[in-house]
Amino acid sequence: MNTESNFSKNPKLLLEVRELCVHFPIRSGLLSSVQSVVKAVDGVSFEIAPGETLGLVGESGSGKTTVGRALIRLAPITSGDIFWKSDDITRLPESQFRSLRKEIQMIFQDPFGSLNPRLTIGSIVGEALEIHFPELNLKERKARVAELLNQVGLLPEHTRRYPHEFSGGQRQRIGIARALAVHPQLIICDEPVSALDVSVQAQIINLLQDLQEQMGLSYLFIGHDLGVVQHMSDRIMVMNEGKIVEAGDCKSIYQSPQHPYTQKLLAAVPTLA
Amino acid sequence: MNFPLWIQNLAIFLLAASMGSAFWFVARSPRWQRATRRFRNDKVGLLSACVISVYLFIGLLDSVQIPAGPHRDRTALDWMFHGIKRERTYSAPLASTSYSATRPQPLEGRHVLGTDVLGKDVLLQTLKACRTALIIGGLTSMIYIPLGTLFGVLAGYYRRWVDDVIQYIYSTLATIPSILLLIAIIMALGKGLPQISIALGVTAWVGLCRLIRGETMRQSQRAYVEAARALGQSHRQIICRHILPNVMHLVIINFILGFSGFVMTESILSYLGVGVPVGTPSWGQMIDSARMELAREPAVWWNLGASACALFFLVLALNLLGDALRRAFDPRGSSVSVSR
Amino acid sequence: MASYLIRRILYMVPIIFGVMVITFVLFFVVQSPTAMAKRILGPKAKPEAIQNWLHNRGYDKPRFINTQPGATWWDSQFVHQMKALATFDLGYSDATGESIARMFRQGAIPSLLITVPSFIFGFLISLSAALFFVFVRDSRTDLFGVILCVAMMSIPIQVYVIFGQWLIAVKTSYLPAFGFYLSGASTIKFLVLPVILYTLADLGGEVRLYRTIFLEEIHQEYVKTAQAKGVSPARVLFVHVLKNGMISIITLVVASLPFLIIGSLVLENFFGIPGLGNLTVNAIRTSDFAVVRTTVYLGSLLYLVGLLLTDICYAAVDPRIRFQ
Amino acid sequence: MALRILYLTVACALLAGCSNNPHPPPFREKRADGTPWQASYRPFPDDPRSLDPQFSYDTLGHAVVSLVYEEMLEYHPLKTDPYELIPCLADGMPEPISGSDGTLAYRFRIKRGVYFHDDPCFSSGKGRELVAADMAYAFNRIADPKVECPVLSTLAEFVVGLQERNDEAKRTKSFDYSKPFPGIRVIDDHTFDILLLKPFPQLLYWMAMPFTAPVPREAVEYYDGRSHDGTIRQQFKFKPVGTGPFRLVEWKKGLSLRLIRNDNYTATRFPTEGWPAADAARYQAMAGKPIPFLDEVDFRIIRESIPAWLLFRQGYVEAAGLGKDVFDTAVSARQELTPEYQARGVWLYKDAEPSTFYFQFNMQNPVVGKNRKLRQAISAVYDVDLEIDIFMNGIYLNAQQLLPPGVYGYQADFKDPYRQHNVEQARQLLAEAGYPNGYDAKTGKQLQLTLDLTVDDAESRQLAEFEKEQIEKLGISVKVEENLWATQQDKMDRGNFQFTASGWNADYPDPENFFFLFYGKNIPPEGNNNSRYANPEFDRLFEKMRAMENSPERLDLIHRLNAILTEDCPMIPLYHPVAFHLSQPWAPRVVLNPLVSNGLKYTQIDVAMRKQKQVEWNRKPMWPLAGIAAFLAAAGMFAYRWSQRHG
Amino acid sequence: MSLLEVRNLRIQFVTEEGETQAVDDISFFVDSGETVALVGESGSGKSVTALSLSRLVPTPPARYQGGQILFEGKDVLQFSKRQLQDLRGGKIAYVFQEPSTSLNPVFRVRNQIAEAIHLHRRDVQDVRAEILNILDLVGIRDPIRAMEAYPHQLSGGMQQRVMIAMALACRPKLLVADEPTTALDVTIQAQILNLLRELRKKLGMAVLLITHNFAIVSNLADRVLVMYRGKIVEQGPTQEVLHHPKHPYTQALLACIPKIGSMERRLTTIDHEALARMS
Repeated sequence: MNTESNFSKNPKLLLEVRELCVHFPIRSGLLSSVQSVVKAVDGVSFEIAPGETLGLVGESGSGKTTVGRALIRLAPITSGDIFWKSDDITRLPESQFRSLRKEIQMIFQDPFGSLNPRLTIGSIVGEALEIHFPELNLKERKARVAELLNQVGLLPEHTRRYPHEFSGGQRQRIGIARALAVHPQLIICDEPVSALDVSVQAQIINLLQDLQEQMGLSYLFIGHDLGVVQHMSDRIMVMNEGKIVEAGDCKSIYQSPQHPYTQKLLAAVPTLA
Repeated sequence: MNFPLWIQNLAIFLLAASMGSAFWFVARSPRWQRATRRFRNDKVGLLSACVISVYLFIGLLDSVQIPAGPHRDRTALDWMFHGIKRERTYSAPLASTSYSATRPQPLEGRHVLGTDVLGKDVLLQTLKACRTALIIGGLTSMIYIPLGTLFGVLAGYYRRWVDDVIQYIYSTLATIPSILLLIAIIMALGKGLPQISIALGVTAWVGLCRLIRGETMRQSQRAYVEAARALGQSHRQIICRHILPNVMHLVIINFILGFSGFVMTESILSYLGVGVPVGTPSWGQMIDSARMELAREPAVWWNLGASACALFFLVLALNLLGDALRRAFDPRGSSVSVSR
Repeated sequence: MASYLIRRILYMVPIIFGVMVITFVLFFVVQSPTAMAKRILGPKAKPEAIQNWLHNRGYDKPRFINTQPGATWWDSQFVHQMKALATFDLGYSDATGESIARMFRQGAIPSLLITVPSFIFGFLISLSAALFFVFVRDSRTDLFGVILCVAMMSIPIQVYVIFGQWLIAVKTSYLPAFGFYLSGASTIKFLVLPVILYTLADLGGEVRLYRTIFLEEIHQEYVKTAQAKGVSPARVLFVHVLKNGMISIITLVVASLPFLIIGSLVLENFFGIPGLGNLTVNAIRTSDFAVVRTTVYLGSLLYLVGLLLTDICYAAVDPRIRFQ
Repeated sequence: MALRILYLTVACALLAGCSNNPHPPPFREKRADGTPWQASYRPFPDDPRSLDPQFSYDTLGHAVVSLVYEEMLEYHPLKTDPYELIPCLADGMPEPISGSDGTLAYRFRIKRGVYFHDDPCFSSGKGRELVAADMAYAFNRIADPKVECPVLSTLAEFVVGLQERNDEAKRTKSFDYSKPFPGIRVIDDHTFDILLLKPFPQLLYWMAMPFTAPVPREAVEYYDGRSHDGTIRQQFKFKPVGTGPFRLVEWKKGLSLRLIRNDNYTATRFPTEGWPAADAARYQAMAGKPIPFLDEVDFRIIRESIPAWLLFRQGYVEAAGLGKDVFDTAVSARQELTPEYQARGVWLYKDAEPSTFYFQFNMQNPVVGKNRKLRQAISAVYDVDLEIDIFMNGIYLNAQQLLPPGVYGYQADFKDPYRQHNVEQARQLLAEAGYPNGYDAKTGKQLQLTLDLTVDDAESRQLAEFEKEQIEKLGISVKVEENLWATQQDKMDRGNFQFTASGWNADYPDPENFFFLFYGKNIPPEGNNNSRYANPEFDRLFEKMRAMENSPERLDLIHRLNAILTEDCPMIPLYHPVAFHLSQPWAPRVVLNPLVSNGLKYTQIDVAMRKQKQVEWNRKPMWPLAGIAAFLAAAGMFAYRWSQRHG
Repeated sequence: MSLLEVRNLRIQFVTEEGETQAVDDISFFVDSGETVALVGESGSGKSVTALSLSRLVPTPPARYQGGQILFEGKDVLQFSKRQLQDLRGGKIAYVFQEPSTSLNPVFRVRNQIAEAIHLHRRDVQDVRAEILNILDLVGIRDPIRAMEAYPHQLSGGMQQRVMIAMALACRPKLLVADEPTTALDVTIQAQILNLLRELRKKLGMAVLLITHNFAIVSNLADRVLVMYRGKIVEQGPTQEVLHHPKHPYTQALLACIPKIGSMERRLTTIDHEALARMS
């Protein structure tokens, strides 16, 4: 695996992950002790350079989503190190980690669940601004929200509507606007299009790519659809049972998969004959 | 309560106004518009809401104080009934003599629903009992709703030891059969409306807490909570902005259904001799007295009739309203507007 | 399974402790044992007699921790009370001085005679009615049924009892209006009316609950599968939905089984049935704290037994849990 | 399927329960001689707390104790004016003896041939003969702190040895029953003297109360509630063994107490004189006959008043009190039976009880205790007649004094000047008390009083509301504090109340038994002076009156005591209860004296008549059954057609 | 005569939110032994169409407004309840999307398959052997164990095989597979698709495959129906539709799928408004 040789801190890298492990203890009841451990992520290492898209493919249960969640502390890290621009952020206290949340953002899979049904689009997007740009006044904030919505292809009048009034694709755009609000440098895209219809999927993928070009974003693109992931990514990692089984640039993976699992995966994908 | 009249009335008015505006706000708020729209199509629910408003209005009337001579106040409801005289003892509905097979005496006036043992107009007593029921329900709700919601959200959101501690407290309380716990607390605290409310509150928060805990767990697993975390919102903000609004509908339904439960429980407590204090009109006590009255020959049925009906319609309306609200808030969204 | 049960039982220990603390606080701290002494010795008892009584029973000891010189710290009311409850030493009634354990043993049978038949009839009737309403769901009959159920729930049990007693026992003399004795088949005549009324009073709520559970099931995917197989609507309801719904229902019902022994507070008293419910009401009326306290404690234990039964039952009826 | 089972069960139940008779069958159908077994069913309001004669001090306990145990003396069952004591276990009335050293004593002779009930506690299983030593044992028990005799302190003041033995036992923490009781001088097996410390004419009354009933030592020691040879014996207080006309054979808690005739009973016979002339024929037939007439007494515990009345209407119990709910049904305005009940042949009895109910002020309370005018004002404003009218069917006697009628010293024509329901006078008094219109003249605040009551059912709640409203007519505000029984007692004892409702039922018909409630030395914890009334003048007169035999001089003292109470108003007399009771036509009552609690030993019933009336009064209409059948048929039809359509 | 012919079928949904035309005047046919794919995005009405074939769409909220569903020449919309029950499972069998919820959790696999056999094939003597036979047919390696198992004890792929076995148990003329692989992982998906292909060959029944994935269609179907907003916008032999789509929607749909190995940076998107204007 090519990351093994890269153990020194590389100042050019945006994110560097080393031997990341996320283990969930299975525990039930008040008195019972830890029964067993699920190794959701088991020694994963990778790095992301600025402006790069790293794809992460795997079947359900392979731990790919947990990797993304662990990066922004939505999942507890058992061991390993995470460097953000050469700084070790693994054990940063939450208060300091908060400023990092401005730089790493996440887009979620479920366009229906990821938006609070009781908040307007304006407040969903504005929320991020309130936290990270408290210096903005109400008017500026509104202007910024309108700008963001515009950026993701929504109309300014949508600010006062509620999530249930939008289609899946539009909701995913809202989710993207929310992530963009804080000017992040890395966005973790957790299966952002797998719940969408093909036609909408294409729009969102295009939008993500446009944004990357405009703003120089980096993506960690997580997905199970090989076609979509390879379309988005510069490099790809294949994950199975918590481990990276193969990593490399798109072409090499598709054209000459090394690991049997990758081969099996590729063979299984139906193609237009 | 020795506050000047105007302060009491102002307080009542403010309470009513805030309730009304809260209701108006909820009905108008686009956050609830889907539920509101569904509710508006629900005839049973609307009818129940109307019935409940009538009860609320009567309770309100009985809370507004009107000065009546030196050192003497009475409520607006009393004032409306001031033409109706006090009798010596029982009289049948619309009878012209007192209720006695052997010594009927002429009455001071006519009583639509007759009079009770102390000669009080049963209709007035029944109406006055609305206020007692509303106070018990309202006071209890003021105790148990904040308690149950807060603990439920905390347990469901923070999990781990917070959850363990809260779960322990409520499992212990839930373990004691609620009616016995109620009685034990009232026996310990003594009789009185606040005491009953405290006892009811202590027993009622458990159910709400369990419900809210479960829903909070469900909600906090949903991606929007994660998104908020990813944005760097503090736990307090997440609870206030995201969790609470999304469990509020359960609180409202629980409040409505709980209310009817309290009104029913009061009647059982009165039967067990730990009900509201002497001199406080209540349906439970009227029903309880009716046991002896029905055995009279001929039976005194109007006291039971009036109180049981008044209780029945309030509880029925509350239950149906609770059902209607549950339908309105149901995320699955029923396609047909009858039942479910 | 065995280790699971043992864990469940261990989990109950702190809860039982909590219950014991609550009962102690409510009945010893808030209500002093002096009141109990008065109760037994009568209003005319002398202070020495009361002191004597308290001393005999250890109620003159310090509440929680014994700080008296020369005494061990645990020699307190709290510890002794905990010990008594934990060893099922239920003590004696404040009002009559009778052994509470004996009172409870005697009261259990009449209570069960009322509650068990009511439970069985109630369960069968409400199950049938709920299935019927689900079968005709979304119709006028269903709407009517739901409102009827809610209406039945909204009538306090006393009203049922007053009316039933008046109609059946007083107006028609079919059945004894009151009384109870145990003697084979003729005991039935005392049970009929209470059983009917008890069943009736709970019916509305149960039908509604069961109906909700079945409706929940009928929206599951497997129902569509069954329909697509060509299973008739009746069979879908009475085989597929019923069996799934029964899992929820049985576990609900099993949790309430231990409470059958407590009987009904209101009914037993009205009909003079010497069950535990009657015992409790009487204890409340006469402020017999010892009996009320014991009822609270035993009630809690029964609840915990119910929980345990529920767990076992869940495992027994739901293959998803059985084969975990 | 479920429904079918239900229908079947209901049908079975209806068949099984074709009788609505709630009683278990009697012990026997016929007597040994073939005449009908006389079993009498009596409603009983609750379980007695104890049947230990030296402990029991409530009406329920006494109702049973006095059938099982007997005392040296008893009241004449028929004579009430005045009440008369007659010998029971004693052979003739006791003779007072004045000793040479000035001590006083009474000499009792015990009837020969009086035996205790046959019981396993006696070695032979046969009852032993009653001897004087049993009386000494009974007094030893009174002195024993473990027995907790409630009247110990009263008796200890007069009877030699009680106090010493009690003190000694407390000191040594055990009671030595082997030592003879010093207050009883046993002359021979059938003669003994009771030695007194000071004159105590009331002793004779005490000798007619269960506390002094002889108890076999064997029974007390045998029944200890512990396990012997694997079987648990009951406690003595639940297993009485006496000399009385009945034996307790079964006690099902909360259900029934069953007593069976004591076949060895010989102590007393039916009185031969004292009945009213009007009823002579009936009494003449029984005069001098051996008693008891009944074979079985079945006390049915019915805690609620309604079922008791229902059972009476159906003919299943022999007697009923007339509660206010049913009063109008059975009694007309002229206080006679209504035609319906006359037709039934029911007997009506009016029993004036030697009791007084009153409001009681806490004289140590700074507000009501120190303000006589305020107390008088409350007295004047209260409409007792209305209360009697609403709650007591207008039959209770409006009380003007502490003493009830029938007690020596009662003044029939006495009127309490402050107790005439005069609102004007009450307002005047209130103003003089410093609270014009109910408001404190100094602070301008409304006067608020607290009335402590025990409220546990609907009736007591209604009554409490009435009392509150009556007093509030003064313009003051009354807060009713509802207490549990124990709390109320506690407040009484600690003096932690303002005023409360209370009552006293005569232990014996002597004014001493009422006035002692306000005797300064009886302030709790010493005695029952819950008012905490302390008036040296009253106390002096009371002490003097107490030691006197009835005489005009004593009467004068009683009137003076009454006048003091009236003026000082530590209590407001309300009423003397009068109870209306009904008896079934087959069970007329015999006893006329309300102080007699063992009246059942004189009673007999007509079993054949009862059987006939029970059938007559319990006819079952057929229409509801037909209705149910029609409904079931309709439901079945519907179900069938429905299943056809949806099959 | 076609096995199934749908003529001018219109189905409307009536909800509080208003009325929606789920199926808007569609006509198509399926011949015996033929595999027809019904392709469309979510909300296009393809599932409703599939369910309506044996009138499984609940009424209300749905309403059949008109048209005919002719199965072997008889109009299903006119069927009695009894006829419908014979049709369902016996002639038209279904496989649904989510096997974990579509199987009844409290019955053993054996019972669930046996129920179908009892309902439609009274003549079968040895039900157990028949079940084993079918389970073997759908490629379950240990049929005896699987037969006695409860659904939750099986993996997702096995569950879907059981679903298929249950559908096949009565030898239906038409198998309607409603997104049979969507809920499964890619590798399992491939297995199930292979299984379907083999079964069709072996049993010679007609298959109506509902899917949103063109890739699946290309491997499996003889003909393709493309559905868009309740209408069938294009139909024809698979290869022709895939390679020479006529309708702009089909064209756009095919174009917007990211293809493995393709170096195209931007994907084509569908202009729904333009499509709406056209139709």
